[in-house]
Amino acid sequence: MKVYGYQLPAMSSLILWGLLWEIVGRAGVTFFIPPLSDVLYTLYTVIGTPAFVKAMSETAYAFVVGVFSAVVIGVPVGILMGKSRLLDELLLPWVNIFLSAPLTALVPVLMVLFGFGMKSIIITTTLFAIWIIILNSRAGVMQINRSLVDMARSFGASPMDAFFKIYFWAALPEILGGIRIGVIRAVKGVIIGQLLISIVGFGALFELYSTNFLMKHFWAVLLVLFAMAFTISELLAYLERRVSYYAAKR
Amino acid sequence: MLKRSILLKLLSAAIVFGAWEIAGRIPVSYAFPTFLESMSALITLTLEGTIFTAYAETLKPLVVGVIISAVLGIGLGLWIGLSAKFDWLFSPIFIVMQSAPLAALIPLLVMAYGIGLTSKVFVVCIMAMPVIVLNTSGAVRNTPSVFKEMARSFLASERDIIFKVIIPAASPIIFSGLRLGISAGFIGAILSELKITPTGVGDIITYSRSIADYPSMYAAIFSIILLAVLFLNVLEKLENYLFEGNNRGYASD
Amino acid sequence: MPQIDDAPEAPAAAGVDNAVSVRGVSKTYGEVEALKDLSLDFPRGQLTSLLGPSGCGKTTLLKIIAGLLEPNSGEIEVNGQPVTGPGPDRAFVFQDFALLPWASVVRNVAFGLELRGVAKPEREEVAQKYISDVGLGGFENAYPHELSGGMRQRVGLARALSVDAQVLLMDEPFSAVDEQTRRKFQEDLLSLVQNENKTFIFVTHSIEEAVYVSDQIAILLPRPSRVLEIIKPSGFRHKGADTIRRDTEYLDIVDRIWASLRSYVE
Amino acid sequence: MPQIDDAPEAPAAAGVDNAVSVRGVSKTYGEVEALKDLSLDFPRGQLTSLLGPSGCGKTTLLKIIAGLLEPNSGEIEVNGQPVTGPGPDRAFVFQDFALLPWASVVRNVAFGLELRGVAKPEREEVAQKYISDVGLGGFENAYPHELSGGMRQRVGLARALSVDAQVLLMDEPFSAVDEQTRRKFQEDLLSLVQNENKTFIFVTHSIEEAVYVSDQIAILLPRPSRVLEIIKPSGFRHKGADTIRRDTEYLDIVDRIWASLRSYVE
Amino acid sequence: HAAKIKIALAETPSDELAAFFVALDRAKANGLDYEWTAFSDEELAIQAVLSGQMDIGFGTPYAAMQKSKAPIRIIYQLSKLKFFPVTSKKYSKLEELDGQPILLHSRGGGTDSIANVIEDKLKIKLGKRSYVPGSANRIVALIAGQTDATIVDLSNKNKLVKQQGDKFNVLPMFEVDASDEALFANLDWIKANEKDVGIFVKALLSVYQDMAKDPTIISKQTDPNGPIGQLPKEILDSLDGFYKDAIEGGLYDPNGGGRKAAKADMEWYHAAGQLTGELSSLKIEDFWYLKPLDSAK
Ligand SMILES: Nc1ncnc2c1ncn2[C@@H]1O[C@H](COP(=O)(O)OP(=O)(O)OP(=O)(O)O)[C@@H](O)[C@H]1O
Ligand SMILES: Nc1ncnc2c1ncn2[C@@H]1O[C@H](COP(=O)(O)OP(=O)(O)OP(=O)(O)O)[C@@H](O)[C@H]1O
Ligand SMILES: [Mg+2]
Ligand SMILES: [Mg+2]
Repeated sequence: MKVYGYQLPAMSSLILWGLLWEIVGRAGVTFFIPPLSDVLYTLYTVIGTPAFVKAMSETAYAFVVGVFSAVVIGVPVGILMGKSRLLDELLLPWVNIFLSAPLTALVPVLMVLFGFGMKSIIITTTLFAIWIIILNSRAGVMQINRSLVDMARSFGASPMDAFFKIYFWAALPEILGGIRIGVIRAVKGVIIGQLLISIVGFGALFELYSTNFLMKHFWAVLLVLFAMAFTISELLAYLERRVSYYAAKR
Repeated sequence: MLKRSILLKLLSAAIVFGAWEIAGRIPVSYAFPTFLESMSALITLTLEGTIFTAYAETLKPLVVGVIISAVLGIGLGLWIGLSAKFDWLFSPIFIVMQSAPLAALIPLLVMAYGIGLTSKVFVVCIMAMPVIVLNTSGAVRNTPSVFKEMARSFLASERDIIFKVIIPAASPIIFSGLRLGISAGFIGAILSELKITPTGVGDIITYSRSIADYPSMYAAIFSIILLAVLFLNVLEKLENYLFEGNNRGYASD
Repeated sequence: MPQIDDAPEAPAAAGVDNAVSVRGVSKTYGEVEALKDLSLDFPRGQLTSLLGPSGCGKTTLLKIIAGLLEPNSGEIEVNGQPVTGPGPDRAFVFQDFALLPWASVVRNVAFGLELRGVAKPEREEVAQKYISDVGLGGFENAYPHELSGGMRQRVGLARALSVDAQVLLMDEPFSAVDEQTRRKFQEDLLSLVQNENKTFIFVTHSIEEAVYVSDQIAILLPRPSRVLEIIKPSGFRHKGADTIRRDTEYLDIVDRIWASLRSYVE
Repeated sequence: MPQIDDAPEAPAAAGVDNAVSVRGVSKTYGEVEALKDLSLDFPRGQLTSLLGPSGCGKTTLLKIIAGLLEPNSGEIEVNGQPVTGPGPDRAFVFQDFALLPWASVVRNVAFGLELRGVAKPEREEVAQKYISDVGLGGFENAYPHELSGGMRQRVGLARALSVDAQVLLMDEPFSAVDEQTRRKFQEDLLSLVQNENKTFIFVTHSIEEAVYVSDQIAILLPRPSRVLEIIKPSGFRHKGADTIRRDTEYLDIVDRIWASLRSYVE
Repeated sequence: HAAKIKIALAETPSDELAAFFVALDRAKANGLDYEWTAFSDEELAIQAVLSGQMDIGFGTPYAAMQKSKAPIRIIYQLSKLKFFPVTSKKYSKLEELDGQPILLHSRGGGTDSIANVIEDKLKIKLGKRSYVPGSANRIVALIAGQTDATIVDLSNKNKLVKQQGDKFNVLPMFEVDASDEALFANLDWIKANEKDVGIFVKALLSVYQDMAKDPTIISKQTDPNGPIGQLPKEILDSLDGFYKDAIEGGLYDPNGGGRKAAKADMEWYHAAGQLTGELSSLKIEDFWYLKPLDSAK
C-alpha cells in the first residue's frame, strides 16, 4: 500500500496489529491475552534457558527432518507421476485421499505402525507436508510444454539430461509453491505430533504452560513458532517470485 | 479408458487394503487390528446406528464452520484481492493464521469460548479460512488483465467484472482453496473432538481406545477419511458443473 | 483511377466527416515512451490501416481510442465527443483474442451483448449468425481450448461484430488464420466496409494486406511513435481480388511502403 | 528460365541425391487420421516447402522426420539410413519456439551444443556468432519473456543453426516476425541454401514466401494428408528480391498454387 | 548389562511427576539405565507398551489387560483416584446432583468411573455427561460458568479453592483406594529384566516412604538440571505446597499399593464397567505382578 507516495513494506501492518494486541492486553480484557510487551519480555527471559533450547532443538529437528524427507521423496514421486500415466493412475487416488483426509485422525494409527516418539513425529510432519508437494510437482510436470521435451529429444538429450535440464526446471515454480504450502502444513504437523503422540519440544511447552495458565510463556513460544513458520514461508515465497518470471510463459 | 482407470483404482485399493490385512495378521502390534476386523466393526457400528448419531454430532461444527469459512473467506479474499489497502492490512494476519499451530491454541479457545459448539466452529474456521482467503485473493489479483480489459471495452460495470470475469477466472484456484480449506476443516473438527470435548466420531475414537476396542477405533478413523474424500469429490463435481470450460483434461494426452 | 494522397501534415479537409480523430496524443509506460504527440484522423465509413514495426505502439494507440488506456496528453474524439472511457460506439478485436476460457463459443460471442443486458434467446440468435459468418458453425458449444489458434481468433472477431458498433478497432485480426482463410476474410471485410457505413481501424504487419483492404494507410515510426506518412490507395476495389495482385499501381504502392519501412529494419 | 516441373507421381529420377525420403507414411492420433500413405523426397542441398491448410499434418510430418514421433506405418530414410529416433544430422525449428524460459538467450542458443557435450566457452562462442546473425546482438543475457514474439522466434532459429546439422526442419520459422524482418530472413535463408550444402524442409502458410524461397513446393491435401502436387519453381533466384515480385512467371505460380489450395477453403 | 529401559509417561513432566523423577534419580544411582517419553494420554502409553515399543508404562490398563492378547501386569501403584466433585454454590451435597448435568474427563476414563460409582453408591442418576479432557480446562469451564458441576484432580481443586474458594463448593466424597496411575509392563519383559525392575520398584518405594514423612524432600532432591528442575520458577515454587496437600489428601500410598490396591482396583473398575465378567472370577495374578514390590519391602 502507498501512503503519501511512499510504498509501505508488505508486512508492516503487523506492527499495527501488534499495537492493537498491546492495547487489548493493557486494557486487561481477559487474562489469556497479556500485553505484547510482557510477552516479549518473557520471551527474552526464557529464550536462553536449557529447557527452551532443548524444546526448540527437538522441534527444529523433527521439523527439518520431516520436511526434508517430504521434499526428497515428494518431488521425484510427483515428477514421475506427471511423466508416467500408469504410476499416476495407481497413486493419484491415494495422494488425493491423503491430501484431504483428516490426518489428525490418522495419528493414532501412525503411532502403532511407526512407533512412538521422535520417529512418529517426524513421519507426521512428513505426512502433513508431502501430499501437496507431490501434487504440485505432478501438476508442474503435467503442464510442461511438450515442445520443450521434443526439443530436448531432437537435440539428443539423455533421460537424465531431460530430467534435470527440462522437467525439474519446468516444474520448479509449482514445486516451490508446493513446498511452501507443505512447510506451512508441516508446522501444524510437528505441533500436532508433539501434542498427540509424545509430548516433547514446543508441544510439551504448550501443554505445560497452558495447563498451568502461564499465558505469557505460552504466547512467547507461540511467537517463536509464528516467526519460524513465517520466515520460512516468506523465504520460499521469495524464491518463488524469483522464478515466477517464467511461470506464466512456459 | 474409463474401465481401465476404474480397474487401476480397484487394484491400488486392493494392494493397500491387502497390506493392511497382512500387517494386522502378523500382527505389527496388539493394538493394530486387521482390515477385515475393522470393516466388521464398521458394519456393527453402522447397524447399531452409532455411527450416524456420531456424525450428526461431528458434522454440526464442521458444516457450520465450513459454510462460514467459505462465505466469509471468499468474500474477504475478493475484498483483499481487489483493494490494496485491505491487502496490506489483512494479508499478514491470514499468513500468520495459516501457520498457526492450532493444536496448541485450543486451550486458549476453550478458555475464551468454552466447550460448546462455538469453540469447535471456531477451530474449524481457523483451520479452513486462511487458505481460502489467501487462494481467493491471490487468484483475484492474478486475473489476466486482458479479460478485464476486454470486458471493459464491452462496457462491463464493476459488478459485471467481478461476477462475470474475476470470479470465473479465479474459480479453479478458489476451488482448490476450498478443497484445501475443507480438508483443513476436517482436521480441525477431529482435533477439536480429540482435544476439546470428545463427541461424535472423536468420541468413538477415544472411547474405543480407552476400552482397547481397536477395531472400532480404526473403523471410526476409516469412516471419517471416507467421508472427507466423499465430501471433496462432491465439491469437485460441483466445480466441474459450474465451470465446465475450466476443465482442460489431461495435459499429457 | 487509383490515387495516392500524400499529405501527412494537411489538416482534415473541410467536409470530410471523421468518425475518430486523435490530436497530439502522447503515452509513456514508465521509462518507455510509446507514443509522442501523435495526430491522426479516421474518416467515417472507411478503413484505416496502421503499419509499423513491432513494438512501435499500434496496440497502445488502439487501446487509447477504445478508452481502455488514458493518454498522458492529447485528445481523442469519437463522433465529435471526447473519449473518457469505453463506449457502445466502439468494439475491439484483441491481438491476443481475450476469450473467456470457461465460456463456450456461443457465450463468448454473445458476451458483449450479455454485458449490455440483451436477453439470452435474443443475444444467442445474434451470436449464432456471426458464428456462421466466420465459419464456425457447429462449434457453438466448444470451449476455446478445443479450438485451433485461427478458430479462436475468429471467435474474437465474431464477438466484436455482434455488438454492431460504429467503429471497429481490430488489432491484427487475421494474424493466426491460414493464408486461405485470411484471403476469404479480407473479402468479407471489404464487403463490410462497402455495405455498412462502419469505420474500421486495422492493425496489420502485412503490407499487401494493408494496401489491398485499406482506404488509408498510416505508416508509424518506431518508438516513440508518430505518423510518418499517410497513403491513400483508394480505387483498387473495383479491380477484383484475383487481378489486383498483378496491378502495377498496386505493386508500386507496396514497393513504396516497403521502401519507407525498410529504412527501419536492421 | 523458370521451369515448372509437375510430376507428383514420378519416381525420384536416378542420379538425384535425396537427403531425406519419406515412403508411405501414415499417422493417426486416436481417432484423427493425420497422414495417410504419404511419400515425398527431399533432394540434398535444396529447400522444400510444405504448403497446406491449417491442421493438415505438416508439423506431424516434420516431427516424424525428426524422429520425435513414430509413424503408424511407412519408412523414413535420412542419408540412406532408416530413422529410428532423433539424430545429430537433423535440427528442428519449432512452431512454438520451445525456448527454455529459465535460460538466457545465449544459453538457449547454445543448448543444442550443451546437450552434445561441447565445453562452455566453445559453445558460447558459436552461439554468439549465430545470435549476431539473427540480429539479436546485445540481447545475449536477456530472458525469453523479455523479448518480443519475433525476437523469440529468432532465438529458436539461431539454436537450430548453431548445431550445424545437415538437414534443417523449420516449422513456420518466420510466422511471428514482422514483415520487414521476415523479408530480411528470406534473403538470409536463400544465401544459406546457396552457400552451404544443407537441406531445408520448410513449412509456411504464405504462398508468396514459398514460391520465393523454395526449390520445390509440396502441396498437401487436408486431413488425412497426402501430397496433391509438387511444384518446382526453380530459376527465380538470379532475379533478385526487388524485381521478382513483379515477375509474371512468379505471379503465375502463386496464382496456380492459390487456385489449388482455394478449393479446400470453405 | 541390559539395554536402557524405556518408560512411557502419560503426561508431560510437571509438578505431579516430581516424586517419580526423584525416584528415577535414585534408581539411576543404583545402576538403572533408562530413558523416558511423555505421551499425551495414558491410552497411548498403554498402546506403546502393548506394541512392545515401550517397556514400562503409566496408566491403569485394566480394559486392555482383559481384552488384548498381551500379558500386561501392574507392578506399582503411583497414585490413587483422588478426584473431587466441585460445583458452583448451587449444590452442597452429592445427592443434589441427581439428574443434573456434569462435566467429566473422557468417556470410560477415571472421572467417568467415579461418576458411575457415585451413581451406584448413592442410588442416584446423574444427568447429561459432557467431556472435557484436562482438569485445568474443566476448572476454566466452571469459572466461566459453562458448567455447574465437575470432577477435578487434587491440584486443580486446591488451585480453585485458593483463588475463588468463596464462589465454589467442594462436595464431600467417600474414600477411594483404587489406582489412578500405576506402573505396568509386559510380564515376559518383567521376567527377563527382573533385576532392573527390582531396582526401580525399590527406588520408588523409598521415595514414597520418605515423602510421606517429609513432603519437602521432593523439591530438595529434585535435580536442578533434570526435566523437573528446568520447569518455570512459577511451577517449582508450588512443589512443596502440592506435595504437602497430596500427602494430607492421601494421594500416594507409601506402600506402593500392592494387594490392597489390586483388590480395590478390581472392585472399582468392575463397578465402573471397565472389567467385565463375574467379580469373584477375577484373579489378582491376571492383573498384578507382586514379586518386585514384595521383595522391595
Ligand atoms: N503494459 C506495458 N508496460 C510497459 N511497457 C509496455 C506495456 N505495453 C506496451 N509497452 C511497450 O510499449 C511499446 C509499444 O507497445 P505496443 O503493444 O503498443 O506495440 P505494437 O505496435 O502493438 O507491437 P506489436 O506489433 O508487437 O503488437 C513497446 O515497446 C512495449 O514494450
Ligand atoms: N497430440 C495430438 N493429439 C491428437 N491430435 C493431434 C495431436 N497433434 C496433432 N493432432 C491433430 O493432427 C492434425 C494435424 O496436426 P498438425 O499439428 O500436424 O497440423 P499442421 O499442419 O502443422 O497445422 P498448423 O498449420 O496449424 O500448424 C490436426 O488435425 C490435429 O488436430
Ligand atoms: Mg500490438
Ligand atoms: Mg503446425
